[in-house]
Amino acid sequence: MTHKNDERYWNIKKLNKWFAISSILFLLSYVWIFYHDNDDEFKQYQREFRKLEIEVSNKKLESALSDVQDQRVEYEEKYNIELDKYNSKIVEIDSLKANLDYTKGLFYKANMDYLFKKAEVDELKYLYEDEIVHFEDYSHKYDNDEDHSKVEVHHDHNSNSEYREKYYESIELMKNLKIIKEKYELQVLDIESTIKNMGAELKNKKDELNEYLKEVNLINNKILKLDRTKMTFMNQLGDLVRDLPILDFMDPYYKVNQVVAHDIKYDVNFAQVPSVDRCTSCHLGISNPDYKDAPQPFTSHPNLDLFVSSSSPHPFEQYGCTSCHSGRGRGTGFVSSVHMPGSPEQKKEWEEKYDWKKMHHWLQPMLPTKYTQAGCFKCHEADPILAGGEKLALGLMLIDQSGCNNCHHIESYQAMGKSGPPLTHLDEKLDKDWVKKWIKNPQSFRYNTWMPHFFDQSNNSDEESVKRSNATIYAITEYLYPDGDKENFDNSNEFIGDAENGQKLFNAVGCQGCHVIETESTELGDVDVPYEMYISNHGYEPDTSGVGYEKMDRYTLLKYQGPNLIGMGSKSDAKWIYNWIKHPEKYWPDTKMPNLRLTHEEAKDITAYLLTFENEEFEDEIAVTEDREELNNIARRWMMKSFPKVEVDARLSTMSDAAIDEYVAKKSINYYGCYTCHDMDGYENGKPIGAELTYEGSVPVSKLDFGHIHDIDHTTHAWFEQKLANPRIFDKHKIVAHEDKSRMPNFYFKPEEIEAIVTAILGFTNVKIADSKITYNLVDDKSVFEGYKLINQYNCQGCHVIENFGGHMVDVIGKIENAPPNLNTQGAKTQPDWLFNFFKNPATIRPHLQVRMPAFKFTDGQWNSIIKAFQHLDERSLLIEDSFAVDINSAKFKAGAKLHEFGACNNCHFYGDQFPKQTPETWAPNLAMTKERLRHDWVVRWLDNPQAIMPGTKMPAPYIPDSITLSLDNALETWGKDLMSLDGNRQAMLEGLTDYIYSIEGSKDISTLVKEYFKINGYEFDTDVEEDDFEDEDW
Amino acid sequence: MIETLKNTIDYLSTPTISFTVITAIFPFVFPPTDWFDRINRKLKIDKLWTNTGGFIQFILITGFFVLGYQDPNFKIILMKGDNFPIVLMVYSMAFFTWYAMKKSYINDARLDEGKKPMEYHDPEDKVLVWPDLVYIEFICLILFMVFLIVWSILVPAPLEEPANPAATPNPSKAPWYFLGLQEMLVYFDPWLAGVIFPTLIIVGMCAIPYIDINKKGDGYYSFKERRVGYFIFMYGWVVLWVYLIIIGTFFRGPNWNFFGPFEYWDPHKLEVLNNVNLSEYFWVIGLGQPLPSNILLRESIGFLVTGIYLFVLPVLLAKTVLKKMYEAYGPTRYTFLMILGLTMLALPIKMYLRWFFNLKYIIGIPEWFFNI
Amino acid sequence: MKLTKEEKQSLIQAKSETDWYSICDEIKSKRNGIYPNYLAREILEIFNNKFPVDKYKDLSFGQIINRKSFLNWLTLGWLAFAGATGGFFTVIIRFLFPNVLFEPPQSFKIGFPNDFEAGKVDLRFKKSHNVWIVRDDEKIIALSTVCTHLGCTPNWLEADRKFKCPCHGSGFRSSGMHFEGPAPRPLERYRIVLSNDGQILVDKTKKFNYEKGEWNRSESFLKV
Amino acid sequence: MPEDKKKESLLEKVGNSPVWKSIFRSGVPRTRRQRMYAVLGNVFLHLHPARLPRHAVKVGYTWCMGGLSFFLFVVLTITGILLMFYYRPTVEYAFTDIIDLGEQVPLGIMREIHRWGAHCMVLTTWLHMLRVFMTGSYKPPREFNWAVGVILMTLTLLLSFTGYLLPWDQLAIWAVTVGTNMARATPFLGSEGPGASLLAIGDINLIHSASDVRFALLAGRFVGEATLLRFYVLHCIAVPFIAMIFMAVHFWRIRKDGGISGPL
Repeated sequence: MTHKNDERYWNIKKLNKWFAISSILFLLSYVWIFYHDNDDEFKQYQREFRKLEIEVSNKKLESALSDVQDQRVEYEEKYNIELDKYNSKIVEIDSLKANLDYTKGLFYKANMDYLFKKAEVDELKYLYEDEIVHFEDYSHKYDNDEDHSKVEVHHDHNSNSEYREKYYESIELMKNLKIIKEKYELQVLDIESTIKNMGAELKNKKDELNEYLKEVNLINNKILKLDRTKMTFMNQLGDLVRDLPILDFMDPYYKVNQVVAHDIKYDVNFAQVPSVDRCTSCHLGISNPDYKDAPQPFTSHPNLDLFVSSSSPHPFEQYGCTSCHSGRGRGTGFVSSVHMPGSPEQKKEWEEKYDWKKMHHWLQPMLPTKYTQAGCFKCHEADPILAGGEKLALGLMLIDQSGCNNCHHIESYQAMGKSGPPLTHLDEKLDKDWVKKWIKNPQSFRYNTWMPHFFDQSNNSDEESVKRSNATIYAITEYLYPDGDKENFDNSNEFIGDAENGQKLFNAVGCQGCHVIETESTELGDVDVPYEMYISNHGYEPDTSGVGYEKMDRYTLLKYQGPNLIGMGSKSDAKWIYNWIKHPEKYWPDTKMPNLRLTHEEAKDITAYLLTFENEEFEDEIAVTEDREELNNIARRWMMKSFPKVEVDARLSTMSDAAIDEYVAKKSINYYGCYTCHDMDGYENGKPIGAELTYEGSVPVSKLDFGHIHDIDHTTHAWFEQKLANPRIFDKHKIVAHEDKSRMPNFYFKPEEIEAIVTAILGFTNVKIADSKITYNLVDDKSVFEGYKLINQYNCQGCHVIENFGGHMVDVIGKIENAPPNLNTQGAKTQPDWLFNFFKNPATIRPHLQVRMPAFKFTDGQWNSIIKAFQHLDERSLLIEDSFAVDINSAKFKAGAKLHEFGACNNCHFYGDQFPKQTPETWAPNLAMTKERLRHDWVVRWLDNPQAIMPGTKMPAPYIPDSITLSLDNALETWGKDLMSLDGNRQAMLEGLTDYIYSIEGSKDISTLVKEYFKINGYEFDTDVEEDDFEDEDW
Repeated sequence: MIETLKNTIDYLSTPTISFTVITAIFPFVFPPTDWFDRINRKLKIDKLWTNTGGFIQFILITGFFVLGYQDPNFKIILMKGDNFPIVLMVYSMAFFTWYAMKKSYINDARLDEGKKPMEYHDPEDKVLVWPDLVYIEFICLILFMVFLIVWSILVPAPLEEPANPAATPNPSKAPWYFLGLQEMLVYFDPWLAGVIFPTLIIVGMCAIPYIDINKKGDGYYSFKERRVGYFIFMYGWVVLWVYLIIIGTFFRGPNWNFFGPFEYWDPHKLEVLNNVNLSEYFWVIGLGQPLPSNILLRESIGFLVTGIYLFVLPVLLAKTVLKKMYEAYGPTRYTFLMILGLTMLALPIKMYLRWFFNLKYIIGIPEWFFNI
Repeated sequence: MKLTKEEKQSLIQAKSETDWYSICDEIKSKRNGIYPNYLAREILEIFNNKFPVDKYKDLSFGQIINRKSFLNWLTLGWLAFAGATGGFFTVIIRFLFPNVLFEPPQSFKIGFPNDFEAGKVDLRFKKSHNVWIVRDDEKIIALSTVCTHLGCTPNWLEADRKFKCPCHGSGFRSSGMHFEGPAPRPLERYRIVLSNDGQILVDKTKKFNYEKGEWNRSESFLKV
Repeated sequence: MPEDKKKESLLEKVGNSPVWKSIFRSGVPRTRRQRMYAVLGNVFLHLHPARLPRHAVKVGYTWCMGGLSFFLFVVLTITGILLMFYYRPTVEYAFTDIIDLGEQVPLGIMREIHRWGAHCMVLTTWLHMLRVFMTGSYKPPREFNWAVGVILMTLTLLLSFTGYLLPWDQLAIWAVTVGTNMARATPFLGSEGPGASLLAIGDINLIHSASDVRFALLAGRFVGEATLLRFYVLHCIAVPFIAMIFMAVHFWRIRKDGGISGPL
């Protein structure tokens, strides 16, 4: 009843309880909010890193302490002695100090007086000036009126001036005050310097001690800031408080580190915003080499010379991290920064360790470590030779070599022409049967051919498809022979010489710069790349576990520029081979094969040698034959795609068998895109048939068709890997018409090749970078890049070492001195003018070399761009240089002449038409050529240390006397006064020697001489080679 | 075993089946007439609204979600941050429907016994707002805030890729509360599903108090006194709104194709979409003629059907079956009710026409953007 | 009209609150519903005497009545709620202080000591970082470009070898020492140290003021 | 009474102090009168009447959904204001600002509270409506207030919808694109709506993609920078303002229509 009377409903005690409980929960939820806001992952790492930092600093301190162990006491003693001395004078000093204080007081007063007066003067000055101005205004006014009488009153304004007198008076006073002030000032300075002098020695010793202990003190200070146990109590407290939740906005120790890279843009589709990288919130040791061996995430960057550090070309402040590595730079956790595992094992490890899962909805996940080099491409797309970018470079080279960019347009990496030979006049070279067998399975003829395999793949190896394939091959082959089969195989003696000699020539003249003749199981390196992808169960497959497995890298690739020449005997006839090696451009005008200018005999011999290689297995295979029914069937199916049945019937009925064959062939050629790699009649304007890959690295994974394959990672790189390992895999379990099947052929890439190509593809992104960061924009003369490209495309590095890479010929030739010259420092070495002429018309430089520089069909522009590329590599200007003038009267020159005497250069070097003293095997370039050919500063460097520039060169460094030698008694006699006048300056002496060499005159071109010499004497140093006629002047 | 269960659920959740089943069961669950009510009680469906029934509902829903969580495909959908409110919606809708119905049944029993409903109290016997109401409101808000904070801490708000007008995600969905409308778009042209229907929904909802002339059941839960009202409202609410949202969220995958909850969202899945207009049915299939070139003639049959449905049918009904109602409502209210009711009914009708006859448009004049 | 005696009596004798109100209503109706303030005060006084406060203990919201059990549920509830409210305001205040700034970095590298010529004032970092780098015979210092008077940016006049503030004419030596004009103290110096890679690092978060005697501190200048 | 005064606790002292009384007029609400006055004298509490029918204080009857909806509106306003400190409605920064709310902004959880609170508000308004229907509370004299409630629910959806765009991610842009595409089909006023082609003067089309309802909504032919700004303004100012007006009407009408419904 009371309840009712109170107009109540609830039991208030119960409500109180409810209220209390809910309020407590409410409070707890706030506590949780703050906890949640402070449990960031990076703080955990920063705590760990702090421990590590203390550890490392302590170790450093230890070593620093042991470093100073020896003399520390000594320094301290010295200091203490001085301190004692100082203390003994302390009474005097104290009195001086007291005096100083007193004088300072006087000075202060005097200075104040002076300043006050000065202020007064300034004011009076202003007032006085103002007065003058007004007076003048006034007088001008009357001037104009030409009423002089009135002006006169004001004419001498000085007499009437209100301020003039005051001003000058004040100045006088101020001057006096200034003198007083300065007096005291001098006194102060005097006393101060006295005191300073008395303490100077002490300070000196103290500085010395500090200097000696600098390292120790530095580390000590650091530790004091880091190690809480070593702090004062208040600092400990402060250190604790600064990172408390809520209070951590004032001066937190644990905080997000970030860099805003203004030149690296993150694309939000409507706009580009500077990228923000917070990676260093966890990767705390990234720029500090002390943490080289620290565990992740504290490890320092493995290549600090190139990256991160502020003196490297890619300082962290400008580039951040995601510019190369991609990923979600704003993330502050392991998952939220979208780390990507490189392998299933790593994925598993991460899942356990970091609770890793892929963060969807981020378009640029971090590149797995093995693909990091993909990041280089977006800025360095123009430099194909990129130190540290080996994998990317290999990938790009493979794309070129395999002709990926023939079928797939890549705007940023375009094909330089068709990668396969022309098929326009095949009847000169091959017969139909061979072609049919080849198309059906190129790898059965040449296991490592660049020609990919279209047939017998996982989506077309069923019975029906094979039947269809055979008919298609038949039709294509027939189409390729509009004028009928190759008629006769001309293996007459006219084209066949001595095979044995051919072999020697093959090894000697330089064929092996680009070609090998290797059957499949040569014993080469071990394999450590497991093949974990779906691979094609049909056709050829490189056996990664086999003994003969050769791992592919950029260097190995050099020798596969041209085809592996096995089985030539089963392929074509002597006539064709002879003509081909004699004049490759006649059969294939765009070929990259240079003309070696072989003589008739040489060509014959090499032809004979090549014909000795046969492939019986291939010969025994049976070529596909005509299958009328299937051909009609194929034609009908294609037609049905575009025409109604009635029309198809009508059309077919009017078509002859040949017409049907042609129709099938054309459809198939279009379908497979044969014309993208080969020149073919009727397809001059054919377009690439594959998907454009220009931005493939940025393609969202949802745009890639995984088909029914669910057990590979759902990432772009996994898809690329799988596609390259088995191009037809995504048709698996799909029901697809023959005409719609995926058709990318199988290149039978090796795992490491796949990795490299995927790296390159991942590099083809649409990420925007400011122009100032793209290397292409940093070079004024863009033809440099054309040069680089030519050097790459034409495999110059197959024979020459350029930028410390290449020169694979050495492996074949054996002796480094017999190999084509090392072209390191070429840009600094030769004069562009000379080099250009040499390219156009190679003259003999190294008389002892048998290997010859072939003639490339380059235009002048192309040659120039190659020269520019060389110069760019050595950071030389691109101008044509003036010839170098030598002062033959200078002491330097005379000293050089003296040195030259001792050097006995003429033992090996030609001096114009003057032959060297020694035998041909040590013959070296004509020194009369030097002036035109070489750059002065390079020659100086070269003479200083030839081995440094060209390792393995036979050139000995000339003897240059050092200062000790020159201080010997008989030095003047031995070396002459000119040399002595250089005071043992090595540089000057080298310059003098160079100057002398530059003065050597004589015939520039000695090719004929040398040729004649060998004609008479033969290659006496190389008994294997018999008489050769040196018609050409190219070696 | 579980696989069979999953497959069964996948199969049953197909719109054709699930919608039919729900629609068919609905009058038995919320019986609008005595006949349905009798069956309802015979089948003990009314036990659904007891504590046991509520518990079973809870177990079933939870069981479904637990099962779903175990399934890799459904887990992906379930774990999307923005789908969490829908789980919350399923639970809260089920709970509050159950709770309201439970109270209604209790009240109904009391009314049968001649008692006043539970909510009734002596009008003189009032309660002061301070502290009783203020206090419980206060507690309620605090608890709710706790819930919201905990939810916010546990579930991060979703954020996808930066907006990109060039890349349409598949499927691209409206916010969950509009998914009912988006689902309607499958069956109707945008001007109907996106403009006319929403407008009519809002207008119709506003009009409820003016249409419902049943004076009873004001201020207390009661089913018996407002059977038809409950039935229509619950059908529109639960089936045509909430159910469609659930479909739209959980069962609509790439290309707006239907996927069972435990099915993989395969972007390649294809469904037959051979839709035919009524005009084609009439002229081409029925009469074996080409379509007339005159648009109005071509669509005359559609106009006829629509006209009959919208204008003749109400008149006929008013004269026959709904005579009493017409008299009670008067012409204006009756017309209004008919327009709203027929429009609402049009949705299931069109759905069935689509499913069983592949009917695309009753009136199809794409030339004028006028399709029904 | 004030209360009559009877009315007063009946009010005092009212048995319960309900009773009380009916009497009140009666009084009100007697006066034709007019219920002036003085009347209300009178009635209230009687009411307060009649129903002393204690009678309503533990009945109402917002009341801590029982002194014995100060720590009851209600107290607990209010304390917790007050805590949560504090939490709420803390959230708002903390929210106002961002963890990360997008301003240009406060510490930055400016190059190697040899990049700076003795006796020269380097103006390169004035615009980007608001700092002058001054090198004399024995040290390098980093001076703030903010005039200590009213915060204008002085100009370096090479001919006069002084910083002159355009706003009010304060003058500073290249050491930062003020010598003319209204500036109350010398320019501030920033922390300047050598970083690991040998470059000079200027850190603007740490200032050294002459008047506090900080110009002698180790990191206020860089010895060369 | 002097005895009582001795017993006066600290809290009572506070309660009787002139300051307290000047703020809360009625003093500590103890007596019936004071309790009523506590409600009537408080601007927030006087949404309620002083006395209520007994069933109205039971959560079982009201579900408290209306109150929660209003409470959520307040929560969303507060968190929304806070979020505006760290959010810029431009295409450059909208998205990255949202990332940073999750990554580094102190108490970036505001975004979660705001987003989930918004979803909750949609649900609570629906449930409120469900309750009102189930208890027949829309019946006379409350018809109009039901209509106001329906409008408020629509506004709630609009608030949520306009806010959906602001993170400027794929979810946002496409949900809004899908959502606003329908406006294109508005009869007569949408460029692809029936009858729009009739609104032409000679060859001049009056309704096209840059002059229809959808354009008015998006400030462009497609969702872009202008849309972001427009939705931002709608979300932060326009719609809340309208909603507040309707809320005032709604609450006012509850009282004017006889307070909470109940059986007679």
